[in-house]
Amino acid sequence: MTHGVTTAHAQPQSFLRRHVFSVDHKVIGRQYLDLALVAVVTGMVLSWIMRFHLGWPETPVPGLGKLAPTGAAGGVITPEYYLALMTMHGTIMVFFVLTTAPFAGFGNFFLPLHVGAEDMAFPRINMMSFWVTLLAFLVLLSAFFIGDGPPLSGWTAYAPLSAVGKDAGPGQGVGQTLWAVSIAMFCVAQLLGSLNFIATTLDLRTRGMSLARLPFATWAWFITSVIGLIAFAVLMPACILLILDRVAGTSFFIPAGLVISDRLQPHAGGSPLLWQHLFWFFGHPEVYIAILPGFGIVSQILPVFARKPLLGPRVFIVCLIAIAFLSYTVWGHHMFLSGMNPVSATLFSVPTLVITIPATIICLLWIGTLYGARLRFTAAALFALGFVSVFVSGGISGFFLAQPSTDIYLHGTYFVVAHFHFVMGVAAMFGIFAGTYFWFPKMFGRMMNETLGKWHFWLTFIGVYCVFMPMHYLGLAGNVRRYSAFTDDYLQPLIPLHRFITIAALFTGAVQLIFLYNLIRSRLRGPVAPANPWEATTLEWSTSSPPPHDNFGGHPPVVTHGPNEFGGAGPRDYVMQAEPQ
Amino acid sequence: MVKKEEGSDRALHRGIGVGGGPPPPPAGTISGKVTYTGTLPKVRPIDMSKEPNCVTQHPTPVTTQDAVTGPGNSVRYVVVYVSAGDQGAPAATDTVHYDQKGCLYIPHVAAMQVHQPLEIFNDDPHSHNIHPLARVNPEWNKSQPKGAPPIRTAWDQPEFIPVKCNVHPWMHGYFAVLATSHFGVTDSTGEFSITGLPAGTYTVTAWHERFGTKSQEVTVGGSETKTANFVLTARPY
Amino acid sequence: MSTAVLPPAPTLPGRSVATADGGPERRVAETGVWIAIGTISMSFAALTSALVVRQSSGADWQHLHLPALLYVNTLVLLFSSMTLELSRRRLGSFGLHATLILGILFLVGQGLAWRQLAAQNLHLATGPSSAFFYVFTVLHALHVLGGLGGLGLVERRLAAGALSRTTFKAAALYWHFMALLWLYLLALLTIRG
Amino acid sequence: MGKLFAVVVTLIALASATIFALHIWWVPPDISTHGSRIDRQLNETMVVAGVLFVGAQLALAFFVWRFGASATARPIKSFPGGPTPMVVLATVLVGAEILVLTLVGSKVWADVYQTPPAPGALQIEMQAEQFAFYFRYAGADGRFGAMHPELMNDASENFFGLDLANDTTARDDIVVGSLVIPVNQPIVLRMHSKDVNHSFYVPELRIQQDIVPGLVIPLHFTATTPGKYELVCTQLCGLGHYNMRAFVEVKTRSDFDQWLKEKAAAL
Repeated sequence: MTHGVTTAHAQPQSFLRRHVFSVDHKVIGRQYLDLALVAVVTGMVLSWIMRFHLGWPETPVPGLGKLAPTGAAGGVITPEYYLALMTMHGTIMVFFVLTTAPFAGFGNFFLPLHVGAEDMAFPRINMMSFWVTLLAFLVLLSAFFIGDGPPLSGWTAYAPLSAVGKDAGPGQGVGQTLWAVSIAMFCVAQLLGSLNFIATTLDLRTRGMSLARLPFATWAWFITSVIGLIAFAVLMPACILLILDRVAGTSFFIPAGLVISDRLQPHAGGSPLLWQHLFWFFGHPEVYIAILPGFGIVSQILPVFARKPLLGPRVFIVCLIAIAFLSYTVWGHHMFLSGMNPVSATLFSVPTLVITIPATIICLLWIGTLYGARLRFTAAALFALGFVSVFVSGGISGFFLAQPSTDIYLHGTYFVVAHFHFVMGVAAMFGIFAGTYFWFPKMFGRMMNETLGKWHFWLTFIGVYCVFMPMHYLGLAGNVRRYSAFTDDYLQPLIPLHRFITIAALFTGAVQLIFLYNLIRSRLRGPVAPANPWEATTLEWSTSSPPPHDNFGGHPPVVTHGPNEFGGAGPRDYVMQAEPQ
Repeated sequence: MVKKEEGSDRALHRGIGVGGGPPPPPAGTISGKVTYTGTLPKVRPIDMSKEPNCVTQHPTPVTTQDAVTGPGNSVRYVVVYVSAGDQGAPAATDTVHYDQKGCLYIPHVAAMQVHQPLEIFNDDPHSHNIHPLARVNPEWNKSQPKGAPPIRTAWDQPEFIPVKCNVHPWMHGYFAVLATSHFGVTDSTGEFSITGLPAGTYTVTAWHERFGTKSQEVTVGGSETKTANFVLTARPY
Repeated sequence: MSTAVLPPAPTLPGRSVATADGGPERRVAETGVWIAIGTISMSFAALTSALVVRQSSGADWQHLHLPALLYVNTLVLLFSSMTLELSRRRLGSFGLHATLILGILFLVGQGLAWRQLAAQNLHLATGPSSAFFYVFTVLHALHVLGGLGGLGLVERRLAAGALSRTTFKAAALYWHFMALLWLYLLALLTIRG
Repeated sequence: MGKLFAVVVTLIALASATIFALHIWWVPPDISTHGSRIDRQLNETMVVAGVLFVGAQLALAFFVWRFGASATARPIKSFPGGPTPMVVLATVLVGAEILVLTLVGSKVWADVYQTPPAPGALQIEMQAEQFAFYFRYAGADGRFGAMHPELMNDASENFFGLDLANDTTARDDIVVGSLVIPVNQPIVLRMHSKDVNHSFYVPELRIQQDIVPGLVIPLHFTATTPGKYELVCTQLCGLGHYNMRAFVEVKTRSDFDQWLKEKAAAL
């Protein structure tokens, strides 16, 4: 273990260097969060249009006919446009929201603060990581405006649909290539980011910051980086192969003898399953990249508002490591029915079920932490508690999908949509919300409005259950996912339920305006935040809100305590990490 | 929406666009009949069972349309057009209608001049997809859900473009995009006529999607009507 | 959990570039390179498994006879690793220059090998073995190019007298890894390619 | 605030679970020989998952209710026994569940996917394409004609790329757009894809399987109840994915024979 203080760079004076092309991890963290905010609003609007279409497929969407004259002439959404929206929704949400906000965003801002460093290990690489991410996002969005529109092969981009080019449908031309380029760029950016997180955690910890004293969120970011380092290192070459199949005439993923749009495709010998293996080898760990930071954030926030230490901190870390390790052994559960050897299904099923053990332990630790607590119900605390609830809901439906025998029935249905939206979408979003309410004062030096925050929580909490719980029922009834309209006879009775979900989704989406308003208003006019408004222990609360350019004003903290010291007797029930012994 | 089935049938025989204005100068006509020799491919019933409301629209089973023949070995859906010797004529400006009804393209073959406006309608209570597999012209691929406005377009280059509905594999048709405005498409008795021809010598070509092309020279003088019959060779497979 | 033994208080300048051993910044460079080695290995491992799967998925795999030039290039790259190591041990600039030149030579050699293959009408899209050959060698060449950039930086710092031993060590580590990765790729392409 | 949270979480948990328990939306009746075992596995998982779900949500609700901030002055209490009971509880409870589900479930899976089809099963070929399924019966000679991708032609209804000019075994192949099968007859469906990934899903048959271009994937099952069911595609295959379906008609033996005879006669 070594000591902090190193990468200090003088604060630049020009506006551009300070706020735009800054190498300061705090600016970069905020930039990532701003990017995620733009992305999440985009992704949410896309989901609104999709949900509206599913409820009322023949009703024109007001104004959409002008925005998308090809995809939705007269506002009536075409099947390909629906799939394009769906692909963009999934891609934007998974990559540019669930990866950037909880991991790259909060991680960048707080990981160096947590370890007592003045900046990341490689500030320039850090800056590059953000700008490449932004560029990747713009490349992805450009698919809306170039050629036949965005691709329609979903965020998983299964080959050969994604590999054969425009014969496979509108958007499978330029749009799909832009998608693959964007994702490859995103991989590079996240590899650079992960490299930074790991090096910073290993080498830039301040005096006294042993690994055991690392705050839980930083542990989670650290482990997430290790996962990301492996996962994105696999997806990137996979994207390169996909791009080559598309533009250079190779046949990595395209078998011989395909006839698409009446044209015999000039490819031979490729393996569609190869793409699925490469993709899910990344894809399942990616789920943990999205959710582990949430675990860390919740584990850090709950003790602060429960005013007692997290139950079993070491167990928590061990479970995180176990999850990270197991996450690389389970990808095949996405492929039970893909045509791979059925014997391997059982082999993939066992680790998939086993991974629920550490996840269950973590949930029980959170609930056990509440025992005997003195809960303070701030918006951040509510979202952390809500996280536990929605994560449990989403995790449990995983039991059905982890078993090949029940997956036979539920695989391609809305049950899966419900499962992953709860467990990685909603749960991760709750982690992001909790983190935002918790850290906003530190990031911007102003408090958020608690009343609005609580309204935001209650309406969102009820809303997401109304949206995603019924999707389990749809799945049980055999409702296939990724359908732009329900023309099958057996799906007709389910349309009222779809309409209910649509209304709930529009409502829940509208509720987020409260959050947006709170965010903007508090940034401008919120009450000035003290250094440690929540009486928390970790290092970021030892410095001013917001922290100075070098984080600790030239006096790197010396750590003498763990992050988990709450509930002491006396006038102050907590001990800060940098407090003299 | 207007019923256009009859209208489209009319479009089959029509030569050039007939607009208002002063009466045209005396003009000749080429008409005739297209027949086949050889063995026809088997006509197969189209199985539309995946789209039940198209099944119910056809009381008698529909058969494949890539080789439709009539009495006296006549061949339907043959495009007969002036391929050389055209002296120029006012461009066809009336709109060609192309319908999707009962999961069929009506007409199966729509002939048009380059730049002639084309309108594609969906008369079915569900979504269709129109995918002209163009190679010379820009290829496009659009769906037309129920209730969506008609697709208005035109083609810039002469080309015989196969049209495919990606949603209903059996739906196939052709856009015959021609440089000339002098063309006709054979009807159910294999007959066609090309009108409005000034005096001159023309190469007239008959094109069929399976039976290939045949050409012959025809000289038209004044306002006479010349006959030009074509015999195409059918192959069973 | 607060029983960790604290190391002696650091007495380091804020921006450490000295040649004395053990400063955090230099250590960071080395850590960074190790992490990069991990992630690059993972990428090439993924591509290797792709090669194995692709080989068994289609019957169209035809063994690609590697141009003999590649073995010369291998020697050049290995030699460049040796000169770099010499230079690093003595902090001399001669070996470093030699490494840079040899590194460029390696890339030129790879370029010639590609041209030789292209002359035999073996292109990226010709077949799966040629496709993998180009993917592997081009990706490796790009990483070597990155390594050359790093060595260029080392050279500049060395000339300015501001080079730390561990920065040099980190750069050398990466360069040796490039040689090792190339040996692996050569073996893979010879045996399975 | 804590009490409100507890009440909301409890209501949500109970309401959600009740709808599951009442089977308001549920799987359609099973019509296959293997489906009852899948249903049993589904039901068992549902019970276990339901208990865990309700239990966890209620525990969360109870703790939040009980330890809300009302007693600020009260000293905090540690969970009795620390994290150990949690670890033991999770490992034992979930571990046992995993063990049971895996032991039973892998057998169910193996029955469907790892057993050879019954001898004398009816062989049917399937071609999945954007965006329809086509089925092929061997015809009088009991042999399927070879498939030639370059001959596939939707316009002339040659979905399987049969070489009718030269291949006599192909000429009597019956190609239709619905899967018509006799009841209680083991079926082997050999699935091809002409273009991209598709998936075969008949909820009532309790079977789902991806179809991968370049591979021939066999699937076997036996239907037990005559009727008309829907086969849908569950693997995203392009713009018409939502509309990619076919009907499955399970007929009595005699009806099936009659149907096959009519189809053969129409050739």
